[in-house]
Amino acid sequence: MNEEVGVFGMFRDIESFLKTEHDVKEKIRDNVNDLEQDARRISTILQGIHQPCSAGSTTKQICHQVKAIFDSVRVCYEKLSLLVGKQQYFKYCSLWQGVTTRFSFYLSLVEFLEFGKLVERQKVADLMGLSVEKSAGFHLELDDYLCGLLLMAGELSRLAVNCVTAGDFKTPIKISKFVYDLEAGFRLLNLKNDFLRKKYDGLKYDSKKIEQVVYDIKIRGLGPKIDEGE
Amino acid sequence: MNEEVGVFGMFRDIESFLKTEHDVKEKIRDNVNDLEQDARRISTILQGIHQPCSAGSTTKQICHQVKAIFDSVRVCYEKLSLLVGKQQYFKYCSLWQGVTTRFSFYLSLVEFLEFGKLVERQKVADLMGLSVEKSAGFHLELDDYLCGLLLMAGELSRLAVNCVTAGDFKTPIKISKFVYDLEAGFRLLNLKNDFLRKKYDGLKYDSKKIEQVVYDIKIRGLGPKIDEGE
Amino acid sequence: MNEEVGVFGMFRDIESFLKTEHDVKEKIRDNVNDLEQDARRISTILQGIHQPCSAGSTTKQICHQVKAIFDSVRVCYEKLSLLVGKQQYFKYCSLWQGVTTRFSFYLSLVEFLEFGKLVERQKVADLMGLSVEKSAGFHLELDDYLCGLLLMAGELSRLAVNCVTAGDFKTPIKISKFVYDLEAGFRLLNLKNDFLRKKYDGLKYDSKKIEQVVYDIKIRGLGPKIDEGE
Amino acid sequence: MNEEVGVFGMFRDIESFLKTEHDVKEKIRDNVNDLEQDARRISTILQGIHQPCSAGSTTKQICHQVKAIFDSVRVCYEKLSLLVGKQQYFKYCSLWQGVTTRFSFYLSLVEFLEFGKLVERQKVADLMGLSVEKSAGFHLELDDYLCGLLLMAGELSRLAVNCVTAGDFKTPIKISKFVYDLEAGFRLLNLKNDFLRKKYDGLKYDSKKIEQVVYDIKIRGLGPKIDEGE
Amino acid sequence: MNEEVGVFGMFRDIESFLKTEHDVKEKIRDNVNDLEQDARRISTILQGIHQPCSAGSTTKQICHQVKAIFDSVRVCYEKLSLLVGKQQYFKYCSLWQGVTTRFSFYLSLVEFLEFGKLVERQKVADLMGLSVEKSAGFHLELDDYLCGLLLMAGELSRLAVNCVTAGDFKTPIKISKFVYDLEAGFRLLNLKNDFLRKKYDGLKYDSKKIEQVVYDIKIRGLGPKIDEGE
Amino acid sequence: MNEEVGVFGMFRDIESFLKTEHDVKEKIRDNVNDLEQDARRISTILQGIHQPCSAGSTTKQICHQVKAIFDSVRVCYEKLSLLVGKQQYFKYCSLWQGVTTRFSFYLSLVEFLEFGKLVERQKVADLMGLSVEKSAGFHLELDDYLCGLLLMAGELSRLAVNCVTAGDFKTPIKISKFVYDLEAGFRLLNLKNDFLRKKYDGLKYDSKKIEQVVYDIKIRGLGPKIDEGE
Amino acid sequence: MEPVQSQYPDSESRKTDILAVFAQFRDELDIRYNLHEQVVKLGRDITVESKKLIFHLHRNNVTTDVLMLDAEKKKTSILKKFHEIAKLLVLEDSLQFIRAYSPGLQEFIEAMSFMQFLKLESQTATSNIHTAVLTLKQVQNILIFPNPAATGDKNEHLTLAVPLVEYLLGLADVTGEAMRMCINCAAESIGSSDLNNSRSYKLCAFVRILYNAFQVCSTQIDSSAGRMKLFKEKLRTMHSSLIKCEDACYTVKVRGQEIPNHLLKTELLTVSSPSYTE
Amino acid sequence: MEPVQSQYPDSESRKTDILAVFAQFRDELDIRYNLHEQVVKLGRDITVESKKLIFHLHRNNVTTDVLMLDAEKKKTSILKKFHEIAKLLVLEDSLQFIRAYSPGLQEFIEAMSFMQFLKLESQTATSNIHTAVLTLKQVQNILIFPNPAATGDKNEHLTLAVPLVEYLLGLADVTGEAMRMCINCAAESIGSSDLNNSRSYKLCAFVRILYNAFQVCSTQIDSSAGRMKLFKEKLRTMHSSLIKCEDACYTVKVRGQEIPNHLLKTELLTVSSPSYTE
Ligand SMILES: [Mn+2]
Ligand SMILES: [Mn+2]
Repeated sequence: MNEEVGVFGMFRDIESFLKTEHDVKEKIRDNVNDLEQDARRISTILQGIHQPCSAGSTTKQICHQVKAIFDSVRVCYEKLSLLVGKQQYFKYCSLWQGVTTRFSFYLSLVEFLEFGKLVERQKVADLMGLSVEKSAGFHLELDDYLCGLLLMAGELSRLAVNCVTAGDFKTPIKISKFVYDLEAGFRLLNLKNDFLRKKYDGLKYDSKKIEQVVYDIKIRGLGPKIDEGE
Repeated sequence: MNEEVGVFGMFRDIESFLKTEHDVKEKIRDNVNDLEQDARRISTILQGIHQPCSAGSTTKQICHQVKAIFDSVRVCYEKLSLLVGKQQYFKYCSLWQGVTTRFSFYLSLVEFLEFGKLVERQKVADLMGLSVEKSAGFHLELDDYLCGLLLMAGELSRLAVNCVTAGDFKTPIKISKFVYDLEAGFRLLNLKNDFLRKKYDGLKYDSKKIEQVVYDIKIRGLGPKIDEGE
Repeated sequence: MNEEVGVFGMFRDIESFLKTEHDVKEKIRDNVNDLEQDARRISTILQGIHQPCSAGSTTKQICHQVKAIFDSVRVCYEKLSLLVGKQQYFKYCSLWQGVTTRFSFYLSLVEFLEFGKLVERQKVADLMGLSVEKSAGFHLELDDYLCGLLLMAGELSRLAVNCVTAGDFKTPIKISKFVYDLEAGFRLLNLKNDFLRKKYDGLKYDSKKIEQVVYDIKIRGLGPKIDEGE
Repeated sequence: MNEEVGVFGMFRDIESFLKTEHDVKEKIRDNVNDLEQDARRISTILQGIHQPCSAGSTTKQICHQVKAIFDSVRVCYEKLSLLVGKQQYFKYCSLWQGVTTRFSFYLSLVEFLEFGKLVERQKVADLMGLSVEKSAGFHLELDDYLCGLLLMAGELSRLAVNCVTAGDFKTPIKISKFVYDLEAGFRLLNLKNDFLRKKYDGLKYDSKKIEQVVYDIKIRGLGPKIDEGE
Repeated sequence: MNEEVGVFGMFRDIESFLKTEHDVKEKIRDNVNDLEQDARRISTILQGIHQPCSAGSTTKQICHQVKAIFDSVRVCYEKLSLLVGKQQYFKYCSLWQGVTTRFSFYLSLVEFLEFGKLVERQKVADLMGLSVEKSAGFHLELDDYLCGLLLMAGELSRLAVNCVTAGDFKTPIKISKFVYDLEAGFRLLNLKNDFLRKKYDGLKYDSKKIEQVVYDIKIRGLGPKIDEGE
Repeated sequence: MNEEVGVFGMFRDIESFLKTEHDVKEKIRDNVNDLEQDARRISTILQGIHQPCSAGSTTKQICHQVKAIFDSVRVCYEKLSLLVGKQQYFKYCSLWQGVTTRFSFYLSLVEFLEFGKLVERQKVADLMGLSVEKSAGFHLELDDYLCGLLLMAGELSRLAVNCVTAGDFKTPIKISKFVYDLEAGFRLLNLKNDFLRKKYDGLKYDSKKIEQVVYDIKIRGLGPKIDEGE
Repeated sequence: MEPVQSQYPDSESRKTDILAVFAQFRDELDIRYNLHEQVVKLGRDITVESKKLIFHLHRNNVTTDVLMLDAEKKKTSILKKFHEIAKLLVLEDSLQFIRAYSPGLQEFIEAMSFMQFLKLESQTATSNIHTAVLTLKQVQNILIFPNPAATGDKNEHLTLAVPLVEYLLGLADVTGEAMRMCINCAAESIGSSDLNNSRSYKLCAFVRILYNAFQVCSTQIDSSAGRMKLFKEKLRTMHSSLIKCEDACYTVKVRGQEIPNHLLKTELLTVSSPSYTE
Repeated sequence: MEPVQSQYPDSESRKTDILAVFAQFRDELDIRYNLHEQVVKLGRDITVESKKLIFHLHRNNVTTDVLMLDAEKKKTSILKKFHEIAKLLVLEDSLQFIRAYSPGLQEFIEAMSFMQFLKLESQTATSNIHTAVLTLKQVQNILIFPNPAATGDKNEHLTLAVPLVEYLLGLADVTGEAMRMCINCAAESIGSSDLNNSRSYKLCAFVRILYNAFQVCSTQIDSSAGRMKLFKEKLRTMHSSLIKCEDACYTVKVRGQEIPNHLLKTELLTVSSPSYTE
């Protein structure tokens, strides 16, 4: 009956292997849960930009608060990175892809709010404590960065509307120019990823909406005077 | 207008990056197609075991022919391995998982036919030119090996039936014992993978079917006498 | 206002063009309805093979009746062919694909019942009054022929069971050999068509069921004696 | 065993036939990819019409650049036409329908920008190197031409908005008249094609939007004086 | 045992019943097609109300032309009514519901244009040659009448905009008051989550749009003087 | 105005409530994992009944071993019960329903093996340390108990087959009578179209299989002589 | 637009008029929706009771007479609910409310045809089993009720619509019940060594007839895409039921063939005494 | 298998025993299923009546006091149905039957929170509008009923379970109603030239609060895949409602900005007399 022992032994090894793997996954999930907690906090803060000015913090304060939370985010990604190891990034990446995309979106938005420009992938990665190189193992996927940009466009179209409601007619015009360039950039890409492609279709819609806001401002002469500069 | 150039430049880089990635995927697909060609050839040869001995090759010959094709299989996996690189195994593994599982199944079956025992994961990996270690990059996933074993159980239940039809009453009893042990092994595992779990439910069914065959043999007194040994 | 007339004139032309096209489609639909009527009649007749012999016609009579209906089928396809024209076969083929596949299935079954062999695509096409060449315009698509073969395998697995119930132990063994060869043939194909591929998966299941029937016959010694020949 | 050889032989022929067909499809896909590359380039150029005049090229220059790219488009369609052959246009047309529709849209837009009138189907076909006759094999489908017109209407509604933003109050009024006639034309059609019908519903929306723009101009007395002519 | 033959007989009856039903349906569809043709003609005529007065017919002429077509509509409904019979109204009503709704919409619009008031359900039914009583078999469903009113509100919001463009500042104010009353009426209803509810949800947008137009007129002092009455 | 802070406070409470709930669920899952571990151990032991007597333990030993593990099971359920509390049984019961059903199955089987009779619901509950009263909070649901009985029937049909293989012709006949009675019992129930109904639908197959075994024994005169009684 | 010059109604009175008609519309809609709700509730009851009736018919442990007597009682109770629906819809076209009671109607048709089969089965030969199928006409006849508010020679009866499609869908489901019974009978036949006269064969023939008929009818129905999908789904289910029946008959037949090939044939005769088959 | 030697029960008595326990099981199941059916029916009534209450609340053509009085009556009538459910489930854990009345409960929560908002709205500032949200506690308090069969100090009250998830789903839907009202208010504000104090702003703020809160909560719920999908779907709907509200407020604001830029400003003062706004 030696045979039997052999088979059983092998399956016991396999079971302990599966157990280990399962535990790793659980730990990853715990970490991702922490990241999602951070993401929720950031999201709640960022909603403040749509509130009438008087009600909440200034944009500056909001950006500051958001960036402060990224200290905790970086620690989480650090831990995740150790857990996952270089080779297994793509094995588990579906677990954190959603939250990573959202962080990328938050950082793109903050960059625009602070500096009025497109955040670079490197900067997003740095603020999350990640690399942009696949070879580094735990990195910021290009798709997640791009998806973050598209989410930002949606948020900006909402912001353009709410700025007007709050009596700010300058920001929508800034947003319009920014999103125009962003759309031109995306037009260069031959997107195969269905999810991104669908989001990209949304960009056209966002862009049209922002153009409508600028139109409403311009036709009523509400925008900044030309000689005011911007 | 420096800004604009910057944005466009960035998106052009991204597009060329996406293009490269897409090309890699196409090449992987070509390789997987070659593997599938081999798999179909092996499958055709292995069907011979269900035919009455006289009509086709002996089991020994069949096993020999199958193993010969693995020379070509190994070359393919070698190429794939170079294409994919260490870090990206899990990024693309869904592309070859199906065919890898089938090869693992074929090798498990051949091992049983030749030696009447359970093939080891290491041996399967060796014959496919792969490692069993994740750290090696391109490797044989445990799940694929296990799935191969379960596919083998299905084929063995069919073989048990066809052996009886061909008048061979010994093999079904061998199969019965082998699958009994295999099932006992699997029972030790706490399977979380839904696909495997579903296949494992099939094992119970195969096992019952084989028991039925042994029953049919025994109640008709067709089986080998106990003192005949096996 | 010449412009306007121009635009309206163009759209009126377009409307009459659309009308013509729509009428063609309606006529095609009427023809396909007639074909489906024939198909239903054949199907009803062919169900007779599953009935206990005493209850219905003999297999020979059934095959004869089925083939008689194909006179009407050929007339229908003739009409369809004239309607559709050479260039537009693929434009409308989804309309008759279902029924063509079923006719192909019926003819494959009849060929097996009469001569115990695999019907050739040319013969199926001839009996339906079609060509096998795409260049001929209205032809029998390869996929439809193959799909017909797979439908036949399903029907044969049912027939094997019902033959035994009716006390006929020879036919199942014939069926078994026939389907074994059919399966071997299909194994050579690299099916990309998802529909066919799914049906092909069903073939393995049919094949297993037929093997089980032969097994039940053999283990009880019910089959034809070897010296009886077949 | 002659029979068996026959069956296998037949299936081997079928497999080589399937392989050839698959290769044709791959080549078609490559060509369509090239067409899509051209389409993206044109799209980028055409976006220029939404920018304030000073920032980009004049409308005239834009139209010129777009038409230049159609030299490459024609070459691609020429190749496609040879690949597909006369009989198989409808077999594969779903592969290039999307991009063909887009080209048709671009050409309709250019015609309006240049001459303020509706492009004829013949002209679109000519610029793409296609026929308008189905009998010619590779041709411009009526549906694709119509769909292109509807896409143009969407773009024009966006253009009307952006013209006002840029201080051009004449073009929106031109657009309004043009789209009014276009809508009247489409109203004559009894569209059965679900896709076109859905797009046509969009036309009503675009039309309403353009009317709104004209309204905004008129109520503010921003439009051209009546005696100015147009 | 009359029944005996009866059962197979029944299924034969069912088959012939289905055939008859199919023919009836085809005839209904033909009739509905004719109705849709009329509806398109009316729609084309009614578009005239959005054009500047000089360009087309007067409202009076338009209303007259529309009502003239209803002679043909009544004939169609007469035929339909005979085809369908008393008992089967609800069996087939989904086939003509769409077009009936549209006619109801056209008549509501005409009534408003002519008399500035809500058309009565009885009047709509009369003009279409229908009853308002369910017991009469072929009748005008309340839902279809209500849905027609909602479609009218949408058209009126468009009319309000185009009136202003054409320099008519009185009509929008009349529309405003009328739609305000209509909304009050609809607010009395307890709707289900069905098609009508969905259409009703759009009413508030129409209402908002009309109010905007009136507002624009008011703040520019373009409306009728108060002492002018209405 | 305590409420004032209260609402945001409420959402904060909800958040912390959700956090707590999540933790409770995790702990429940851990406990259920332990239960599943026990279930797997029992399952492995119970497989012994299908083996020839000589190879493994006697039935008596097997039953003894199984019941010994229930000491650990009871402890687990005790913990679960404390975790869940009286009020929340139905909130979380889907988490342990699967494993509870399996334990109920094991105990029904053991009762039959030991005493040849139907285990009482109270006894199953007692051995698992549960109540049968819903009012007690943590209890054994009737559905789970019944489902366990149906799982037992499936296992008994397998046992009947394997008994014959091992040369035991008495047990299958006992099983036959027992399952016959069980089926009569189940036939009294008015089931819904739920999980239980689906399982119950399988009972007839088990019953048929057992009857086949008994038949095989009978026609070969292998069963106990009539005068032997049972 | 040039407004038509005419006497526009006075604004206030128009508003009052509109509110008045819409108040009527509201009442009309409320009445219809309430009626719908009431019918839905009765329909649910019918579904539940029909299901119970079907379970009852599977209980062959009581003698058939008693079984049928109880079944008739249950049927009467269900018909009362239908009568209530008919009374509710006396002024309406019941077709307009068919969706409200369609699930109940289908389940009822299933129960009725199963019951009719069981009643006629014993006196009907397998080759004649098609006469045991409940016809559409029979269903329609069951659903005719006296009208309590009948006036003279008109409206003497209340009827409920039974569209062909509902009938077919109800009939389709009876194959599922027949299949269950077919397998149970196969088990019983094997258990009682009564392999040649198994009721399984009759049930299988019944299912085969229904399948063949439904196949022909269902592909001819000119229906909505959703309905079409439902029919295809039913057809698949019926096919798999038929296969299960055929497999059950096959098992019985194959077992029956086992005897002559064994030496123990003679011994069998003593063993398979009636006392054994309980 | 070596059978354990022990006193097997006598065959006949075992059968009788089994039938006896199964008869009990049947009764237990029948009672439960009947209870479920009764609760489902009451739940349907609650859904219908709650929907009517919501429609009623949109009818701002009557004075608010009258409106609220009628609303209270409707609420009382709905609570009676809940009371009936509670009485039916007095011996049961209402959580076990939650699926039977969950749609009604959610619609009721929607109606109640809409009603509460309308009650408090006028006396609450936009910046404080979060105080108008109906809390879970409040819902739970509404669903406490006297127990007619109360014995001494125990069982004095009947309560129905209101799981957090049901509360959130009900609350989510109120954004739809608030959105409808927000757009209606925008239209009214523009119509009455009262652009600065539009109720739209308040309603938009209300929807924004609910959306933000729901977003945070819903992503934390540890639920089944089906439920998760439902939450995501609701979140999408809420987002689109919020966008619609924001767009409505935007329109109001943009219109409000139109005035100063026109020469006609002075003329406006004479035109926008109250008589104009009906
Ligand atoms: Mn049923
Ligand atoms: Mn709602």
